[in-house]
Amino acid sequence: MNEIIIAILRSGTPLIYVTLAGVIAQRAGVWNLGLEGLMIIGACATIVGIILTNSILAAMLIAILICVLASVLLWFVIDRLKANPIIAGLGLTGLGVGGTALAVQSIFGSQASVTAPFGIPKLGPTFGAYGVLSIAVAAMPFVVFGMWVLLRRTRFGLRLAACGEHPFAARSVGANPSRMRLVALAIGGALCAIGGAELAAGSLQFFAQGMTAGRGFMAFAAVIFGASHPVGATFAALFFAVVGALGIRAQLMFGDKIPHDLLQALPYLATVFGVWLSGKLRGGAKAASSFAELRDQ
Amino acid sequence: SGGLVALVHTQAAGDNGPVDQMIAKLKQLSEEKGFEYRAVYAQDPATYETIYRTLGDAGAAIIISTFNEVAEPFKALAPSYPGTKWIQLFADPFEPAIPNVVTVSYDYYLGCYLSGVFAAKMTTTGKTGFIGGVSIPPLNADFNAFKAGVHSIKPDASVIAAFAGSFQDPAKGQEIATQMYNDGIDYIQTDAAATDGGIIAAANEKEGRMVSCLAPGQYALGPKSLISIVGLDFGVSLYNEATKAVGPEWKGGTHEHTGLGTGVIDFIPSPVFAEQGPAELNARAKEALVEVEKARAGILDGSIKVPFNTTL
Amino acid sequence: MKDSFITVARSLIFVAFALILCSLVFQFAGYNAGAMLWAVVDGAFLRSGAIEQSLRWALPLFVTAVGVGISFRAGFFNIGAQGQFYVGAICAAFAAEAFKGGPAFLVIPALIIAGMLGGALWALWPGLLRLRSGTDEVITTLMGNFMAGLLLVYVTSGPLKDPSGSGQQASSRPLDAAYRISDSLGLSPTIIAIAAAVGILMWLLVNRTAFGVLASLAGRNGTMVEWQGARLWKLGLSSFIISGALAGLAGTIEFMGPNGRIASGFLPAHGFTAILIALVANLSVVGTAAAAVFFGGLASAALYLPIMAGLPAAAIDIINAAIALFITARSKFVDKVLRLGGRPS
Amino acid sequence: MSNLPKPALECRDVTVKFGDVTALSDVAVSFVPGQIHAVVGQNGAGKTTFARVAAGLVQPTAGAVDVMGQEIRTGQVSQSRAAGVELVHQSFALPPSFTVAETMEFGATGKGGIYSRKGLAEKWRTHLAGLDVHVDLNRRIRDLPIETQQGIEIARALVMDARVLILDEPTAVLSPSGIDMLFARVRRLKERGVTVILILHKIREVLGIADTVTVLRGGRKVEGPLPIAEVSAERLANLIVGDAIAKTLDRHERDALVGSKSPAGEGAGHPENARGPSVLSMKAVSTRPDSEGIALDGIDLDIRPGEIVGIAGVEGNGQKTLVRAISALADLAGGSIVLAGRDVTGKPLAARRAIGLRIIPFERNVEGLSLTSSLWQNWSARELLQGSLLKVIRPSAVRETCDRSLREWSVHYHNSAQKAGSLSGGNAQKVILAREVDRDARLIIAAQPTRGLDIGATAFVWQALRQARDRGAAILLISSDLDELFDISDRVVVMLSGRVNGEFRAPFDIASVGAAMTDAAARVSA
Ligand SMILES: Nc1ncnc2c1ncn2[C@@H]1O[C@H](COP(=O)(O)OP(=O)(O)OP(=O)(O)O)[C@@H](O)[C@H]1O
Ligand SMILES: Nc1ncnc2c1ncn2[C@@H]1O[C@H](COP(=O)(O)OP(=O)(O)OP(=O)(O)O)[C@@H](O)[C@H]1O
Ligand SMILES: [Mg+2]
Ligand SMILES: [Mg+2]
Repeated sequence: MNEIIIAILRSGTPLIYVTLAGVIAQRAGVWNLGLEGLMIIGACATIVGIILTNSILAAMLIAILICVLASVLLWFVIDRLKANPIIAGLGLTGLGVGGTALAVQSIFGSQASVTAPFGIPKLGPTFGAYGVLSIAVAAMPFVVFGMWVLLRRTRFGLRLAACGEHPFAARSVGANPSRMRLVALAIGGALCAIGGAELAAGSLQFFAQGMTAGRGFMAFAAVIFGASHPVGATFAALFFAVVGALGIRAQLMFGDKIPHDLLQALPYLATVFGVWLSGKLRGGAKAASSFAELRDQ
Repeated sequence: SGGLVALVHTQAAGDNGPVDQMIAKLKQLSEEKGFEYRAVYAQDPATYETIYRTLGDAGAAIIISTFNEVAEPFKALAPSYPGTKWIQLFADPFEPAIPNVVTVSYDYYLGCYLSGVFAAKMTTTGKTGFIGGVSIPPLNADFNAFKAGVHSIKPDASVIAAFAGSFQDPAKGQEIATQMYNDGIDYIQTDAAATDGGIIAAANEKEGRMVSCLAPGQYALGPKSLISIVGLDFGVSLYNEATKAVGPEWKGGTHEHTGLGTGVIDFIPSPVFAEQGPAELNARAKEALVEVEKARAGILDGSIKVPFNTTL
Repeated sequence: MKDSFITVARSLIFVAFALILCSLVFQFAGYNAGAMLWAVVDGAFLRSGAIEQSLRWALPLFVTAVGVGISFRAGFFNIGAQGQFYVGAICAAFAAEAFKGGPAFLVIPALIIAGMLGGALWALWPGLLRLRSGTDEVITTLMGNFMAGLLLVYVTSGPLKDPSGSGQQASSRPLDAAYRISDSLGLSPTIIAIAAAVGILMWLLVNRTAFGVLASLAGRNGTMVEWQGARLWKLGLSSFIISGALAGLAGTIEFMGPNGRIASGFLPAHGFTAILIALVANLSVVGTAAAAVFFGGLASAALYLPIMAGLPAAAIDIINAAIALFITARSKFVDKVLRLGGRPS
Repeated sequence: MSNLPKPALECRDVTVKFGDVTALSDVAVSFVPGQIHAVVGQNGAGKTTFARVAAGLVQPTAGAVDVMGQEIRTGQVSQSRAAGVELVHQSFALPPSFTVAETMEFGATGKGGIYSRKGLAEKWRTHLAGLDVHVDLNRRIRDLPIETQQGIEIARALVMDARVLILDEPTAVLSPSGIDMLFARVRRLKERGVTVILILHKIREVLGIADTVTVLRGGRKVEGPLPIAEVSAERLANLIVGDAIAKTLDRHERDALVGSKSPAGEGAGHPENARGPSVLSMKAVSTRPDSEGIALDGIDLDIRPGEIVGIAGVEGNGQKTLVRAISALADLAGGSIVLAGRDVTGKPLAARRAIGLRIIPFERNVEGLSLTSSLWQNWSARELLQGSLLKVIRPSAVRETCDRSLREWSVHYHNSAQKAGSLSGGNAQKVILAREVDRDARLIIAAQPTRGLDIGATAFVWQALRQARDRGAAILLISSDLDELFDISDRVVVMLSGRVNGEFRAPFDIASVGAAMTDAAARVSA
């Protein structure tokens, strides 16, 4: 049992951090498809930072700084230059994936993946079997709770949500939707940096090109699945982690009878089923309406 | 001598293994022989032809590429660029042969067979595993050979395969390996390029977990767990072939078969592990290696036939 | 007319801006920026055969992007073009096995139809889920992409695997030459004709039929169309099916044309590029054609760059991404300059 | 001079330009504190723009704004709010997914901190109760009736110590009793010393509540603030529309609009107009309960050609469900619907529309128009749905027909490619009329057709409905404005809790109609 929980926390935590970044952006009215790029920037910057500074703290601060800057760039393009947020987000993702590869190459002179001498500190033996988890995993529930408080239990959160849902209402009480989006994206950038750091330096100490492997997009799916609610989306991300683990289990159990490729599709199938079911229970969330509004921005 | 030598690699660099080895060797060679080189990553099979054609048009002296998927584009284009020397690593022989193409095949699966033999001797739980990047035919063949190797020693041992779905997803590799180790599997053979990094990390988490990978560059990642590799020194192979090709007596239209015992493919115990690994495992490894030696000899003298089977 | 001139000019200015930004970065990273910029232009449009090469990529992208535009117009964020493209190609490949040996004039259309059906099928289930149960199509189509990618691996190393040689190729058997619709260069009268037919038909559908107007209304305000007596699910599902069929058609073109077979993991970013094109074109069919040629040129240049400018693969991704980041940008200042410049004084 | 109180709000030569449009030009006006001021004018006269300038939402191109004698920085909501100016919007600016408590909190300033759901509800309950808004604080805005939403919007505007409260067309969405409640509320605010500025369309309401009135026309101040005692209804009407247009109104319309006669509607009903068999015949129609409103419970309703039947009732008593049932947009639990002699029970809306059903829906901007689509697309939707989806059309031809029709209905617009959202409310409504009121119309459902329209546009809509009736169409008019109902209906049916609770013929007796409605109100709240 412990092992299963550990596995799920491990694969779920990076996803959850990035999902929270997506949640805060979504609430502020930005469809952030740059999550994948921000996450890989966070992963790369952390590993490279550890090597260059020999300090995990400095490395993560660097990662957070770079991701926040990248988010500000996204904000500038979307908000100031009125670019289409979806295209711009995908562009940022491309920049992240390509830029980290190029950065590694120009810093280390080869395309080789990078191994760091150490990673994020582990909880340690006092926590028994859970000691192998990094402190970022342990911090995760607090961050989720913090985000929930921030978004659902403070006036700031209300104003942020108003900026996404009804910008005019937000403006008419004196909030500045543009600035709110900046804040939301910047916070999201920091969260993506932590998510990327946990992916690369949580239980691994390793950066490989493209190692986020679509997790940013899964996080985006979790945001929608979780109806942009910090806790709901967290559970959606956990759900993805669980079905991912079950997919592996299915390969180990049935791999000799059913083709592996088809078994690997099970998590995706489970996701479709889950979204369908939650839609039924919620009475059908409408994403298209928000998309129609996006088109006219 | 000058000219352009291009390596078109169809797997991403950064695997601490074959691709990185090839690029390093190509660089070395270009410094030694004074030609310009390009390492082009061709991720997408739909683009292979275009890339080769562009290289041909650019007057490349030598084009080196990898894996079977490039065979068709080679066949289509090599005749149009007779001045260019084409080398396909990891290939079936062309029929009919094309005069300016050299193909090289590797019996990598035989190394996996030896790893299977070794695994069977090393496992105490009777459970072994194999983690691949994507379930494509050559990897399937490797798994089947590994399994055959295990069963040649312990017919009732279990051999489980799983695939990460990507060659660049170490986190997924770690997740799969962790589940395998938790299931009691104590020996995993990898075949997943950069994904290996995560598998090694999983092995490092507990004493007694063994993992066998594919390149010497990985030794340092698991000094106490990475017990061996099924080495395929693409770099050396590339170096040899390219050196021949820039020389005057290059002969095209040939196929080179690289098997065990050529120095390119082999099952190699990790020297780092021999130094730092648990003494108990190292002691048993000594015995196991005797069995591996026997199997190797058997393969070389033909008394052991390892089937090449590309379906799971 | 003048507005569309400004739109295009604005895009080009921001594309140039993105390229300049990239070259600065590359200069920092130790590459020759001038050579890079030149190689982009040269590779996309100037070198011999560049136009053909650009079109080779542009046409399938165009076909897919037009389909993407159809579902976006109807208000559905169907991001499943990639999966529909794969399933189309897979179905065509299965059909090719089934109809082996038949006369080309029958087999070729049959394969095309099979491909379109396959693509449509892969759009049908997310469409049904969306319209019957309100299941969010963003997630279902994204999952559909992942699943179709795995399906492609499965068929190319399983049922459709090319067994020749040692059987190690993760690709299907090559299609008989008689059924190919182009050589490996990928540009043939047939493909041009298919793309043109798609362009014309879809332009007519969007701009000259009741469906076009109503689907666009429904996409912007479904409630209003419902109060007019339209059946939303009919409009919606047709849009899903059409967009899937077109993505499937593009997959079939790749299979029967330049590729001549399907291979594990081919064209992994085709669907996303198509989405980009459709959005950049603001969903207009004509605009999609122009944007497809532009992105086709980029795709062609991307293959040329590592060879001519010695740039690593990542650099090309960066160039593409920077362009995506900026291409839809607008700025009052730039517009003002453009308007001043465009005004005959 | 100095012993005069400082004006609560003063605009000094305010000019606002939106691109080429001048919304306000050189408007100079000052409002005495502690009174109720009305601002009137036609659609597009600049009333909303004026209000937004005062609230800091619009940065004027020129001019200055003083609050209590202090100049404030314009174009800054926070500045205006700090000075005590609050604005209640025409179409409320409340995020629909917010709960009542959240809505109150998000607009508040000052100490925030972390709240709990319960604490938040506690915090705002007294505030709301003090303003006579009684509502579960954990309900979501989108689930609330419009009156409550308005109450909340007002309460939200008063979370701080508001000294100037501007309400933009607050009565447009209210039923008569709602209006009474609002006015009572406004008077109480006045007693508390708040200066209230009401933007209104109905002269009757202006005369009933305001202390002064200011008239805007075409972005200029025509007159005001005039003490209400000095203006007659007649004069006000002329000021609003301008003398030229005032002359074109017939006496009947003028009287109705100005509200100068008793709203008994004698002479309005013409039951003798009705002839022939029923166009609509509903027998014992009940609907399944759904999220969109109260279910119908055994409705019997017959409408004959040439007849305008008004539906009266407090909003939320099944009027919307009635419309949805006739339009096949609600599931029937029982009963039958016959349209022009054909049983259409279970038939889709398309089939009903083919027989001649036309709908002017409740929510112009949601159900009636796609605001981000072009005018011609909006206009053509009905016709396009008559044929096959693949029918080939020629947009230029459609646009020509559309242009002709829109001109016929005197819609003011640039060209038919412009977005529907860029039209004023009156013009938007005319586009819907142009689409729905055609020669083939047999039954026209007109739901709140004049909501938010100025007096000219209102007269226009009435005219259109009367003409359609005279052509032989049957008209089902749903309105929360009893005067409107009495003025143009031939028959009035009162709805209560999804049932018919009485039927009245002209001359209507407001007391008995009102009784039938309040009866409903009593039952609803019970
Ligand atoms: N944001 C805007 N952009 C362009 N023009 C605008 C804008 N807001 C208002 N206008 C124009 O300014 C003029 C005045 O509009 P305003 O909303 O103030 O009128 P109004 O008196 O409130 O009308 P109504 O009775 O319909 O509410 C109109 O002609 C309108 O078209
Ligand atoms: N973004 C905009 N661009 C151009 N004109 C605008 C814009 N926003 C509003 N307007 C104009 O402002 C005017 C007032 O807008 P508003 O939303 O108050 O509608 P309205 O005319 O009062 O209709 P209603 O009373 O039904 O709400 C309208 O006439 C409209 O033409
Ligand atoms: Mg207004
Ligand atoms: Mg209005």
